[in-house]
Amino acid sequence: MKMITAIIKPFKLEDVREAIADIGIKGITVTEVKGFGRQRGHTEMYRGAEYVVDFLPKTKLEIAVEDDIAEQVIETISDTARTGKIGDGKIFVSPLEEVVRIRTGETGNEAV
Amino acid sequence: MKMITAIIKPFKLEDVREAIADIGIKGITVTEVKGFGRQRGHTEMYRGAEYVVDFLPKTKLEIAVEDDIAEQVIETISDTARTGKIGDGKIFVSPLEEVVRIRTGETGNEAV
Amino acid sequence: MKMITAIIKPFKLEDVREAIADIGIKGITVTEVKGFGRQRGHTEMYRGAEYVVDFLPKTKLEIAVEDDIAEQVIETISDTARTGKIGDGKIFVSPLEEVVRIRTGETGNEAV
Amino acid sequence: MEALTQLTSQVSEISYALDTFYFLVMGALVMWMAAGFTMLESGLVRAKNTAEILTKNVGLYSIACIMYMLCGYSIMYPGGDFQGGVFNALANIGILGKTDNELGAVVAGDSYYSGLSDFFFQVVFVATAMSIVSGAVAERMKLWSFFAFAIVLTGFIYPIQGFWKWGDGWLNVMGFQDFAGSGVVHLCGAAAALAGVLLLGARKGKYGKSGEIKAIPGCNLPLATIGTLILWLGWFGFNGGSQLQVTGVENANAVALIFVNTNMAAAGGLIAAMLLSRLWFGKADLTMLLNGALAGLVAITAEPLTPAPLAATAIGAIGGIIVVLAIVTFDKLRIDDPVGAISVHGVVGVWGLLAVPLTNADAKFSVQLIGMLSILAWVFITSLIVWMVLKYTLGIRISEQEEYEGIDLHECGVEAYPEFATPE
Amino acid sequence: MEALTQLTSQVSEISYALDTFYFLVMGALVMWMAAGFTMLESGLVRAKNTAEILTKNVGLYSIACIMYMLCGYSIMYPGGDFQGGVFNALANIGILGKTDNELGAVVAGDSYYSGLSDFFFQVVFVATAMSIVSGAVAERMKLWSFFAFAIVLTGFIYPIQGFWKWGDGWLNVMGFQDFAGSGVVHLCGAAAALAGVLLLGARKGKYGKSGEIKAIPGCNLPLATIGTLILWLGWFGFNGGSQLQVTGVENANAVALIFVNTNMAAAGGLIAAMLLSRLWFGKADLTMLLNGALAGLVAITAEPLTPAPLAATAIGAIGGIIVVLAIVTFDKLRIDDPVGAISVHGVVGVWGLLAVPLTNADAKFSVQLIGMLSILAWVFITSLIVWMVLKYTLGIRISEQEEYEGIDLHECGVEAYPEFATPE
Amino acid sequence: MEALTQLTSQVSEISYALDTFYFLVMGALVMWMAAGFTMLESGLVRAKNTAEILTKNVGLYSIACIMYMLCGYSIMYPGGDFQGGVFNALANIGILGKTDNELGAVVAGDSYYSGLSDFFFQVVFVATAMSIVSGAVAERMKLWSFFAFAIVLTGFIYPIQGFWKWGDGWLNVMGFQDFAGSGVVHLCGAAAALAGVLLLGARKGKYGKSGEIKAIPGCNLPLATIGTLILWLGWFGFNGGSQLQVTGVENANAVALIFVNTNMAAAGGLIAAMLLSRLWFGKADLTMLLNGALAGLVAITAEPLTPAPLAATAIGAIGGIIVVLAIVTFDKLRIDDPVGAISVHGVVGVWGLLAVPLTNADAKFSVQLIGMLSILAWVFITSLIVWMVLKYTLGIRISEQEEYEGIDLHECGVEAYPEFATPE
Ligand SMILES: Nc1ncnc2c1ncn2[C@@H]1O[C@H](COP(=O)(O)OP(=O)(O)O)[C@@H](O)[C@H]1O
Ligand SMILES: Nc1ncnc2c1ncn2[C@@H]1O[C@H](COP(=O)(O)OP(=O)(O)O)[C@@H](O)[C@H]1O
Ligand SMILES: Nc1ncnc2c1ncn2[C@@H]1O[C@H](COP(=O)(O)OP(=O)(O)O)[C@@H](O)[C@H]1O
Repeated sequence: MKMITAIIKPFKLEDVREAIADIGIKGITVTEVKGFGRQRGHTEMYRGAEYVVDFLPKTKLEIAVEDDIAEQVIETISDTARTGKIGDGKIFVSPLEEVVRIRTGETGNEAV
Repeated sequence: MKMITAIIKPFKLEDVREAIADIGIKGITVTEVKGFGRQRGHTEMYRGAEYVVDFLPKTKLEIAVEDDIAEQVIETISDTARTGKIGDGKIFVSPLEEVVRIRTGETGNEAV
Repeated sequence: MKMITAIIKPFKLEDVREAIADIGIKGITVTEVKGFGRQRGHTEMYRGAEYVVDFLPKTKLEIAVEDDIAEQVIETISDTARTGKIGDGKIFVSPLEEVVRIRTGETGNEAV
Repeated sequence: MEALTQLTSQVSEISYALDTFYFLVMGALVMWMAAGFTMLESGLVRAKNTAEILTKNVGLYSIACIMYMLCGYSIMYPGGDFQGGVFNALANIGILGKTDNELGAVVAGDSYYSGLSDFFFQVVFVATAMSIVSGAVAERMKLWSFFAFAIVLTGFIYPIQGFWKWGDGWLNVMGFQDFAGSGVVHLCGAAAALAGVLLLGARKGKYGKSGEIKAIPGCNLPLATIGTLILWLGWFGFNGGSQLQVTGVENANAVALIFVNTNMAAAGGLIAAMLLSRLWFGKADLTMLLNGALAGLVAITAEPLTPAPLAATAIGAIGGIIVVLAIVTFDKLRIDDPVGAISVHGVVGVWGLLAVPLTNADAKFSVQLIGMLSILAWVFITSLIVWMVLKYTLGIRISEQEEYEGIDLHECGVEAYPEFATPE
Repeated sequence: MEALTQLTSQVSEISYALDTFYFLVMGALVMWMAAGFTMLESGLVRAKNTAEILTKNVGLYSIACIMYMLCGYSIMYPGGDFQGGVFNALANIGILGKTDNELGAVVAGDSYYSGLSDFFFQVVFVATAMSIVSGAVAERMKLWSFFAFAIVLTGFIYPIQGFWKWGDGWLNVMGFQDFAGSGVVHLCGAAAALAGVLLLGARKGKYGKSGEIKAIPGCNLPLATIGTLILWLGWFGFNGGSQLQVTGVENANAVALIFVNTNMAAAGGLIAAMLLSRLWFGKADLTMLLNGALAGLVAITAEPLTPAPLAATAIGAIGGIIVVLAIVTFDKLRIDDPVGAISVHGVVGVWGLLAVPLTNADAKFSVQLIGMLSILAWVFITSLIVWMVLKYTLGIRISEQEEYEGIDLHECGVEAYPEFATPE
Repeated sequence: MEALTQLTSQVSEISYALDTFYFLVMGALVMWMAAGFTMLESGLVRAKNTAEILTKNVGLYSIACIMYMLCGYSIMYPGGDFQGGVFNALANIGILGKTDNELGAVVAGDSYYSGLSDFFFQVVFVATAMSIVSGAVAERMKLWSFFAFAIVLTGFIYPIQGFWKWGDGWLNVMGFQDFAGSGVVHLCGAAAALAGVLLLGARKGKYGKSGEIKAIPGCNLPLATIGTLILWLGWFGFNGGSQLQVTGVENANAVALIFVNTNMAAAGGLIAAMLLSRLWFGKADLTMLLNGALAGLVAITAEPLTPAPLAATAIGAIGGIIVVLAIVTFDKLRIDDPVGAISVHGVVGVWGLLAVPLTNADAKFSVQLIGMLSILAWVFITSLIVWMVLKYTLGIRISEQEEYEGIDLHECGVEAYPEFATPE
């Protein structure tokens, strides 16, 4: 199993969620994060003093998937979240050794 | 070492925290997340317009543990967080290559 | 590639960010988390009743890096975030199988 | 001579206008207290129950106004010359149905302000009494049962005991002193609240399994603070208007003294609660300071006219001490009152009533005690009955699940702060 | 005899002072409504657009004051004896440029309150009309275009139709009744808002691709609630001050009745909206209750003096029903009004005007209809033209990107809640 | 004849009542300014220091009331006929200890309003002066040292210079003009604040190592906005009440003009600050607009009676320009004033005083300068001494760790927004 972690622009969340639901993904965990990347924050003035907002609000999705559909999920996210502009975000894939569904105690692919 | 990530119902946090402290776990990192799974959000009315809250508030626990107690921790979380109702959450286990305690520079099992 | 996850004291964020930018890291994702470790929270009184704040506010950094600079990044974070006092935090290193830059579709080390 | 008669009549008209205007301005300040209670309570509950407490407060104010118009005012002031007009409004919707004082009566000295201005002033008082209940039962009561109770309290329970004193009933005849309502308004509200809280039980999670008291911090202290300051301002109307007339040197001086004493008592209460809280808990717990100021205000309400300013400060300060002790004590007794309403309005209301003889020679301690106990007993018992009836009909407590998720979603369908606080 | 003359003069002075003071106090209450609109609107928009709506509200109030001083007041009251002084201020900066009533005229009975107090009372009314617009166009309009519109509305559009009625223009001569401005103020503001909203279009994301209506919840309901309560309080000044004089038994009684009716209508509106919302949506939607209270207030504003209190409650309650229906209907029509301003002030303003003949025998339904339509047509058409001009010059709508990120960052450079809400 | 005498007496009583009532209403508005400062300051600090700034504001108000009663009023008005009563209250706790004007004196024309109403009006002024300090030293001062300073300022430093002008001391004799206190109240508060800020130093993180100025945004701009609007409303009482009497055509006209001018100056200040901020920073920085409005109010306070409304607008507008320049300048000088209090009340207070001769022929520029410098020097030096003493006894600055974690936890033990903002 894989854990797919995607950092996307917040306003793409709804689209991405729908797109991966369409390919059968039932579970996602979403976190509000602040991102620091090539896209730079903006400079603001507050009472005449400069004020750099370095971090940009981003949304992190975590999706545990079975090995065989990982590729498809990555592509779907990538296609849906792309605007072509800087700051579109990244997808990270890491190995997952075990998954447990708390309600039933099921484990492995069953539990994803 | 393993990184155990559990998504649980927020009101179970206190119980889970106590349960795993009882089996000797000293460190946990907690994040407020929004979950999307089989449990569906509720539909609200605001000024006569429907308003679907799709995401449910969930709590994410991250716990780095030595390999040999991983099983026990997973079971403890699973048992404590279970209500038997939909939305109880999931536990993800992934490999951890290194842990460093910043204060002392210790690494590996020492640092967990 | 590695995913380096560091839990640090919030007020060290700025310093750490600068230090790792100096060694060439361009991307970081930051999350506000609550930490539970050896450092204990404080006891407050509210209207005469005791009120234990167990969790301490911490900041989580996630940084995907190429294998060969992982060590250097860990050291930099560790050195910069250290105050020597309890609660300095931890660094977790886990394997990363794939990274995708959404904007361009690049993958692997290119994408980090 | 005719010029003189005309002038005399003109002077009466001005005097009548000034007293009516004074009454209306004071009443508007008391109406503003509704905003004070609303903000205070919404600052001291958790985010997930905020929309509901807002709903309860604006709803109860409206219910109080309607019920008091329909029957409360007539019950409380049966011998007045005006209530008939309001009451008969039921029968005379439209153009008819309102009669107010006429010029002749005014010049003859029979009435010195508009009857409707009196109604306005009185109606905002009822709402105050009911607001007290709202805070104490916060975070766990069913919205519609609360409103059902509001109908009974504002339409019947309050006016009946109000009549005893201000409608010239037996307590007044006996010499009971309660200038602006430490008893009639504040103790009344607190007694009704206490009955409700006892039946309702504590909020889930307030008291641990092993008996420990847990703090449930209020979510928005700036709101609690502006609420308190609104109440402080409104109280100038509450006490200042209770002189009922400003015209005349004596009346004007009285109103001025009442303003000064009201202000000093609040200041005294705040400072006393601050010092006690610092000594006892080690910190200047802001919520205790706010309750202290309100305690000072409640304490002086029974008699804001006879103490000198320094004595008023002391009466308020003692109120501030009492309220801190009372809050901690109720908590120990596991009587869960999220905003401290029973302590502020009830316990300190009692102090206010019993302190009257200290500065007012016309007051007797025994009579004050009788009056206090009568109000307490009447309101507590009738309220308990009404709460009981509600408990076994509509139910008064929300389900555990609803309490966990917050009343807002279940009763109001909206969140108070959808972008800030994550509901648990 | 001389003593009598002197006394007569003294009595006139007191009467003049009382009426002036009454006017100023009522005006201060209306000024306070600016805070009410500001809080109401800032509670009903999203966090990312909050600093801008605050800026708009304090800015429009200031613009209204300045424009009304420069020309609005002179346009609205051309025959008055005072406007010259204000207007001429342009030519007489400094020590000169203000003339007010003199003792002789007062004793002779020619003027009974200070002309400047009248100006003060009137100026805060203009700001009210403009505040209505601000809420309806929230979350998507360019700040500076809004201010440009404010200049025209407060300096010209409002005063011209104001003159028709209150400046003793043709509507007044015809017998059109609008005591405190359901039409002149509220419908006026709503008509200008409607024109703006139609040109502006809905907020991004308000209506789905497949036609569904999406809720965009307001971010801070305690603010919306205190805003409503501020407006409720301020309305005592709005309606109560419109009697223009308190001296005399009749006037004093009138002001008292207005206070009572204003209060009852708001209570009626709130309760009606609450019950309807409970029956229809299953929940007591707090934002509907608040709109219901405001609807009650708008409804009674056209005639707060002839209904008995119970009738006033009913007029308000019907307003409360209407407003809920109107809000849902406008949403179905895809006319996006984030705070419900067009429903509250426009639709219910119409109801208020048309309800006058029900209790006031001097009012004719046909005349009310003509007056209502005239105001609506005048304000809507002129506003539409101004908005059009702005649309093709400065532009009226912010870019999609700016709307997404929030107007605050782009127009104000600050966030309203930098530590609480994460901008999207 | 007897009828006439009686009527004359009755008229005197009404006049007395009206002036007393006017004074009390104006005083209540000024008291309301305490809420304004509280909200303004709590909106402009960070979440972690909010409970403490709330505590400071309600605490200082209470301290000011008590100290001014105990000695401040007697020091400031030593020749008055009333202070004895208040002061002697110390010796006469209980029934005695208050004397107010008697009917005879009133009819004889010796006193035209209640002495206690004067005390009430004056006491809320002291609190205003002290509130100014609270904002400037925010986010880094020890709570109890602040309260210790409050005792000295309100009990001694303020009343002494207040006596110079309003107690008919040497500044008054010299012809110094300061109608409602641009100098006596606002400059006084700002001078005390400046002394404190200089000793205290800037907030940690305000100025970077390499000298750059960092912005520390306020956490809740709706609160800052309602705070400003409360102050705006309260200022009608502040300036309007300073006429001291409303009875009589001239007085009534004066009060009306003061209301108009106060309002126009605020509007002018806001608009000027908005335009300057737009031109200079590219954005309409809301916090600058709010400071601009307050600057307009401070500017007109020294003389709200002689300018025509347009001139008042201009005086306010210049204040609005000055305040923006001053805020940026102080920041460049590394004088850290989180809410801009020293700029608003100090720098613009000076402008207000020096602008008096522009419209008031009785004022001399040189005398204004002397008065201004005297107040500044007296308050600055005495405050500096008191702050010094505190620094070397209690200490005035919290530890770096406490500053980092927020004063709320350390001094108040509670968080202002426990569910919204995560303390760092
Ligand atoms: N190496 C990395 N490790 C962790 N997060 C990263 C990394 N690189 C980028 N990110 C996250 O992805 C977001 C988008 O990155 P950015 O460099 O702006 O995008 P792009 O390179 O696709 O234009 C960042 O804001 C950050 O949250
Ligand atoms: N595949 C997944 N990847 C990431 N998070 C998941 C996944 N499945 C479930 N979750 C998380 O677990 C929470 C509970 O899931 P849910 O399906 O409602 O529980 P259950 O299946 O145990 O009834 C979700 O809200 C989501 O946060
Ligand atoms: N085993 C662990 N798993 C997950 N997070 C941990 C673990 N141990 C510590 N942490 C995180 O690191 C933070 C600092 O830990 P703490 O034990 O206080 O530091 P130290 O041991 O370095 O003094 C904790 O608040 C928690 O967020």
